[in-house]
Amino acid sequence: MIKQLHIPLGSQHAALLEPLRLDFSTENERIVSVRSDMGYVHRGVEHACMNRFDFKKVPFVVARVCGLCAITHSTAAVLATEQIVECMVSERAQWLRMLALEFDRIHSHMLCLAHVAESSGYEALFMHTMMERERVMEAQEILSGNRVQFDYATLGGVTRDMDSQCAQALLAKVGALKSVLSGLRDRFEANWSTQMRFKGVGAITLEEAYRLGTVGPIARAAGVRTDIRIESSHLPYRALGFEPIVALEGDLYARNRLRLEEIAQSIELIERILEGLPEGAHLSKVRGRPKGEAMARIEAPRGELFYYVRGNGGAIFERLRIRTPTYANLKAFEAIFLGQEYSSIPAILASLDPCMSCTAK
Amino acid sequence: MFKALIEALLNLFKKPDTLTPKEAAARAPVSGSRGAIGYSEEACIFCLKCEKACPPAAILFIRDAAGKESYHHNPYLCIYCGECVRACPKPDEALWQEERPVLSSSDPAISKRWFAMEKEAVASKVRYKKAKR
Amino acid sequence: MIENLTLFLILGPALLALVVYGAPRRLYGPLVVLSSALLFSAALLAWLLHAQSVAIALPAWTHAAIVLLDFALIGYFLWVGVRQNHRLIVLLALLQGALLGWVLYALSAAPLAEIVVDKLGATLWLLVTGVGGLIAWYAVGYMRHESDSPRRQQAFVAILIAFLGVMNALFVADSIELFFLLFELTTLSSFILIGWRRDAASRLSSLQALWMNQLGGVLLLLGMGVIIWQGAPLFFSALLESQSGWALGAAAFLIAGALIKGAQMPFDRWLLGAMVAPTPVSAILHSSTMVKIAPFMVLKLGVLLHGTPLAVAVAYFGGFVFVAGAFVALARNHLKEILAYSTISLLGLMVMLSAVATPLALSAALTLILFHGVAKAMLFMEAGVLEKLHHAKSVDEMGGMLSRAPMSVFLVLLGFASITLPPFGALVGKWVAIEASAQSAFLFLFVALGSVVIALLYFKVAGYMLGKPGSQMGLTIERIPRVFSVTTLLLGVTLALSAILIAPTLVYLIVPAIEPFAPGSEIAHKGLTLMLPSGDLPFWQIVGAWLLLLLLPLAGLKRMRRVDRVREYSGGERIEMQPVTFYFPTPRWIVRAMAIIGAIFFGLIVLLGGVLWVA
Amino acid sequence: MGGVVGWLLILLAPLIGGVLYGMERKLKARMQRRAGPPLMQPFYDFFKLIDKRPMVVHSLHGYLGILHFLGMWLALAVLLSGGDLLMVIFMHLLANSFLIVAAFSVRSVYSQLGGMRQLLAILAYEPIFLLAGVGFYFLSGSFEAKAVFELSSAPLWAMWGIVIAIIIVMPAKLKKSPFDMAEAHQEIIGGAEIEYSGLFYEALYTARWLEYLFAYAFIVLFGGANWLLGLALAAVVFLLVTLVDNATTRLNWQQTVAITLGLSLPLGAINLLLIGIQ
Amino acid sequence: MRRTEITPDRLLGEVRAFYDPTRWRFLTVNATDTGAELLIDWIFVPIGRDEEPVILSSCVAYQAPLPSLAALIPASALGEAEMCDLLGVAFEGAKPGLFLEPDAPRAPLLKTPRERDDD
Amino acid sequence: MRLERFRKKSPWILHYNAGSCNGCDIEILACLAPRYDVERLGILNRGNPKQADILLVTGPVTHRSRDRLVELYTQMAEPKVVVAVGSCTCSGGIFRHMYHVGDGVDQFIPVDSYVAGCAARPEQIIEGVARALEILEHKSHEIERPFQLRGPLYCSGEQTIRRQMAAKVSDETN
Ligand code: NFV
Ligand code: SF4
Ligand code: SF4
Ligand code: SF4
Repeated sequence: MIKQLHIPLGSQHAALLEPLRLDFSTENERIVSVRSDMGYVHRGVEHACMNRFDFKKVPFVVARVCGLCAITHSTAAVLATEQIVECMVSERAQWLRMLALEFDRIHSHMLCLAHVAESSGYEALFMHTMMERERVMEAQEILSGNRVQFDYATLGGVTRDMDSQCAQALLAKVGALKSVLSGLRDRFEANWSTQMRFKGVGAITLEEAYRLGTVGPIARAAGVRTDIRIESSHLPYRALGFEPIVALEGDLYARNRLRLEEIAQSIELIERILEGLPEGAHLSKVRGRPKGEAMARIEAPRGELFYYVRGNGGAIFERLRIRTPTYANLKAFEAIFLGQEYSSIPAILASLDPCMSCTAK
Repeated sequence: MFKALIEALLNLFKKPDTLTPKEAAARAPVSGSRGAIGYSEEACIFCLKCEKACPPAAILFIRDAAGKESYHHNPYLCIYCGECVRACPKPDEALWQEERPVLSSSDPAISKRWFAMEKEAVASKVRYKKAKR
Repeated sequence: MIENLTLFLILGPALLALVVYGAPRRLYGPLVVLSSALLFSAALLAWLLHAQSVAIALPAWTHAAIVLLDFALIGYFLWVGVRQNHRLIVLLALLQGALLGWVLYALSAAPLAEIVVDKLGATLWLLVTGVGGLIAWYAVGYMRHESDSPRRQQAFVAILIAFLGVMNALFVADSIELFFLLFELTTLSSFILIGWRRDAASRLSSLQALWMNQLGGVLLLLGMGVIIWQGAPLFFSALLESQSGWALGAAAFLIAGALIKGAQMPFDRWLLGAMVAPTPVSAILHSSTMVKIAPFMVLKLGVLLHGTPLAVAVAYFGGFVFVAGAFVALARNHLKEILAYSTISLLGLMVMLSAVATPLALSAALTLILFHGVAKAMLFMEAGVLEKLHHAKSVDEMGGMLSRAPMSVFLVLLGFASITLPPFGALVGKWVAIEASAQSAFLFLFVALGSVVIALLYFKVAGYMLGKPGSQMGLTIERIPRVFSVTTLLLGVTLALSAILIAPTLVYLIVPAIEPFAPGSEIAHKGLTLMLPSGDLPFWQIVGAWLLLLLLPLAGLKRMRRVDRVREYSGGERIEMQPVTFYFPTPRWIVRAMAIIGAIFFGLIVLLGGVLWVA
Repeated sequence: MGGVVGWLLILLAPLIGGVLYGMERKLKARMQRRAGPPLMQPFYDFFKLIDKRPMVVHSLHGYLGILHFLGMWLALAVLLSGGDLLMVIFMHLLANSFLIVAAFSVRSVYSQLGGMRQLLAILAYEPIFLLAGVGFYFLSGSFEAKAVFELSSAPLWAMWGIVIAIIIVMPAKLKKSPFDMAEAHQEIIGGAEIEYSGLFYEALYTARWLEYLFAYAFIVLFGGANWLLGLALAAVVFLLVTLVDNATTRLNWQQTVAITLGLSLPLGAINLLLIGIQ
Repeated sequence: MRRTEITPDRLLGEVRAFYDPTRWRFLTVNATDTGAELLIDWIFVPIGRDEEPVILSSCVAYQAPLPSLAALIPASALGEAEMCDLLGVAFEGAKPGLFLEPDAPRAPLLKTPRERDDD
Repeated sequence: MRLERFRKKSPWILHYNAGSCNGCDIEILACLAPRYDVERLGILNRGNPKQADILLVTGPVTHRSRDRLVELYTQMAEPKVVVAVGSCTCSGGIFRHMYHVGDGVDQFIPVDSYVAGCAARPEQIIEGVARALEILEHKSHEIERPFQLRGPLYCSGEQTIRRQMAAKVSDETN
């Protein structure tokens, strides 16, 4: 009897936001092997940054690597570049960058959660999460003038300052979000159907998580205590009293909970940032051209984002290299998929929160 | 599940979160929202800083034989980053960013015309340089 | 007249078989057709003429002949056992011999007719000669594709024809002694035909079939022993008249023996093994006629059981097999195996209904016996066509058969539909079954569950056949040898016609046959409308469903104009997707558990027999 | 029901079903704090679909969709005309079988998975409906829907277990969360429906309206002669099913079959046993 | 950025010597076209600590074959494939095609992009 | 009855990401969420080209996704409209002239409505869809072809074989 049936998923598929092709070999819907093609979104951003755009434009260009974590890309690019050009970045600008990053994390996590809900067939929860997410989107617009692509971090600081009125508005938005967070968690957890659907599904063990070099929420949900916010000192996260959140089970359920907790944590961080925001100029002049090489790592919503830049004194980088968190996690995806039911795949996939446009650049 | 059930039931009696068409129309963009790029030829000093600063090259200046620059902007190429405005020596007068977003268009020629314009912009500068020499 | 027809129907096949066997190669095909036609006309005539039961006493010398034949058979089995070095067969043969000897020793002659032709028998003749005759005809074509010598092919067909006589006799035998002989003859033909291909698998399967059926024979002999022990005459009619406990005991043994012949779990293996034989074997012996001995026996003795724990045990056993068989079939992959298991399963249902023994239930049982016979024969024949012409045995190989063999697939679908969908006979049988079993406790739960699983099974297989049509699916009828198309189409037409005429069919065909056993059936018809005491099936529903099912094949032939053709959605990729199906691996322990439960039920029946006898 | 009313209902079935479906969409939206589509949205969709350029994978596939619709209507007609309840269920199976065969007849994994899962869904709900039929028989002595409508005491009270069982399997029948694996938009994008478009999808779309009507009309039976009670019950079930749809994730087929059969079959059986004892 | 110079054939040994997946994460392999040759960096970062990353690097000729870390560190395969695709680095077992379509330029990130093999 | 009227009232959407940065995609998702609830306008996200009337494309069309885009487009039944959401979709945006992109969807398929923005805001998307719907109302049932289709459509009798239509493009581009 032919026991293996191939179920292709993608490149266009209702459960996918991005083109990605997975080819599952299944036995009765149970995955036995998977092949993937994740190169659909390759546009050649690295090449363009090394050939067409001068280094000052690069933060805006790399932001378009991905709309979900645009700010992390531009921040990382900026942090790396600032090491090899002459410029002084004020403490305030650094704090504002953190602020934008935390907002981005919230909106990305909420989108991921909404997508998990949608992919598991829980439309109402998707709607609910998206509804609450609107608050963050509005906050982001207040902060940066745009809902998705902030274009906030730039060489020498951030593109716009924040007044106290704005801070108040932001506080109100996150405050409102905070108050609904526990209800949201209830809906994800206190429900027999979500428990049946999520518990023990799409799990990765701690050992595997280490072996496959996972990063971000996937690693943390499996018990790896890794968070670039404490592992690098590019941004003054230590001043905020930061401690990463870790879960143990490594399954879909744990990842959901972890994301919800990280949202709460980010809200707290935002409140602390707004409270203790140092005074200073938000933007300072950049002089000279990049010469030498530098790297920067920051914690994107999906984990460690790495930028490497190298300049030779010209206006255009000699090399720019992006390694995104999804890229690091891809190997783990396969391990997670194996042995799962095809019916859980969309939910698992959503909870792994893959970002192909980050990966393929 | 029961909490969710009750909540769904209660939601029936809550006002939907959806903006009514009227609300949506009345809702001004958030203050500081980054929308259309406005330009005033009178105030412009044709320093071309904006053209240089624009990442996707959505601003093109085409130079006629007399050396007169004309400003062209493609809102369907623009990424609304605001770099041009930041680069402009006369922000708010020559170049500014509005809060209202750009509306959609059905003109099938937008793209084609811009391809021609990109060529023309380069050519015009070369031509002008040659003529000046 | 009936007497003559009976004799012709019983002895004629043997004669015709000889003729067919001896006929020159060129003539043998037409001769088979002629024999089938002759036999069927005789059966039809008998059925038409039949007014009341006709008893036919055989001349005294036949008794001696029967005894002789009995021992010859047992001797043959013994020889087979010794030669094949199969201890169990030897043992069983010896046991049979001893038991038979004892029975014969104690037997006293009774002034009863050995053969009683009742309406049930006459109706079953229609099935045997109609379906069986077509299968024999079909076998002529089928065997051409075998590697056998022409002579051997002719022998094969001849055996099939001769076998029809055995079955004909079996359904009207009143003498249990005679019945035993016929039973053993079917065992013999099973053995010979399953082993026909003479390879290792055939040998094993045939031996398995032999010992299991021998066991059935032993149980029959035990039943006979009980009767003899009580000094009662060895006749069904006499048995039915006695009201005492021992009669029940005897019936239990007889039924148990017949259940083995019906391959009820845990004795399902032998029928499965029959797969290795040429397909006509499966069609005639193992689906449409021979295995029907099981429900037939229960049906015949049903009245006797009525209201006893034995009836309950048999009914639940049948119900259980109905569900279990369907479940096991789900995991199977060879079309023939699937068909075999669904046969076992449905036989379970028939057994169950026969044991319930209300007029309605008996009608349902007989309806199922008849229509299942027709449908299964057709399905097996189509399986044979697919195997021989398209070299597809397992369901996997049938992916997308539709584009290659639309006609075969269509007939297979028709066969499936006729068992699962209204307004076909078998489904109506099931419908009646539920209405009938609803009166007796929870049997209908089995029916409900079993029919859903069977539907699942059939659609799964059907789906697979439709799975991978060519890119531009226009249905062109494939060329298949006329023998195949004519025989199967005849069955198909029978199914289709009987579906729309289901109400009259039930009233004129089934009810009279059941009447003598359970008088007072409440099935009636008005035009095409079928009326049961608990609900009607109005004509418009029958016609509506019929039209829908008939529109379907018509639709398949008519290409749509002015409609674009588009490729299947594949996520934007240009890949060809392959057909898929679930398989439902029944874990080994479940299969084993089912066999064990079956064995327990079976043991219970035998035990009940023993207890009732002693009591 | 029977009689003129019944036949009128049968004729108007797609209309009523459409409104029912529209109501469901609206209700669902409101439960999600959305404004939702207009009530008549299904009909807008209906007219739009007529207007599309026709397109099929192959002819048979297209025809099968239409047959599915006709079959569904026939099943509904059998029910509304007061026909035999078992036949109602078998006719419904007939209608579904067209869809399943259609699902398998195209070379699309999603469609075929959908067909397979549809079969499993049938496995999940069909026995319960048969059970209900028998339950009605116990009470009214007949399998006919007509007879049920003459029962003076509502079957609801005697058949509580079966009512609950039916409510449990209802989502499987209507392809609603948590038992909507047959449709599973995010996995197999509608399953059996996926290859249909335009006019042919229309057939499926309207068949779904009929399916709604069918399911809820079956519930109305539980009111017996007191059809107002039946309607009220149907309304409650309607609300409940929509609520549950909005409060659960989708389960996979193993879970679905296990839960529906494991929960509702014993429940129904016990209930029947009790009725039988009385 | 502190680099440890190694030769490609010593790579596996070096990595084995210190790599403990619970303490170090393989970040990525990076290649830079310096104009004359390729600068290959294997970057490892500590997990949970703010310490200097370990960078093993090696300058190699454009087409020089390089060993793969995939057997030791599964996650490295992807980076190697990408470098192979975009810069034409000849990692063992890596094939182009991860990102690039057949009609795209070969090894586009090289300073002088390669001609397409087929034309 | 004028059936065209109803096209506007029940536009079903197919969303395809042809290599965008996700920014516009999540805004499309936000359109489905309660705040903007496009289902109020009868819009459903079908995720299936065969049942869709509107193709919402995002992204500048990367080389690897162009075949898929065209394939999906051909699988949609006429009348249909295409909405290019986001600057990069209209003209390539920031990705214009990168080596692996096609500088906008209208290089491949006809676009009916261009939505500016990076990322396009939900209001903008809805407005763009509304504009496309105006066009949809006046479209005929004639086959619309992707631009890169050269050579005649394959027709047999009165039926058009859309399979070949898509295959042509593939032959051209690969
Ligand atoms: N992978 C990824 Fe990103 C994130 N978070 C990256 O830096 O989303 Ni598109
Ligand atoms: S906003 Fe940005 S993209 Fe638009 S014209 Fe200005 S600089 Fe160019
Ligand atoms: S930067 Fe301002 S002043 Fe200079 S050319 Fe541009 S618009 Fe004119
Ligand atoms: S327009 Fe901008 S935000 Fe939208 S997809 Fe393109 S790059 Fe991303």
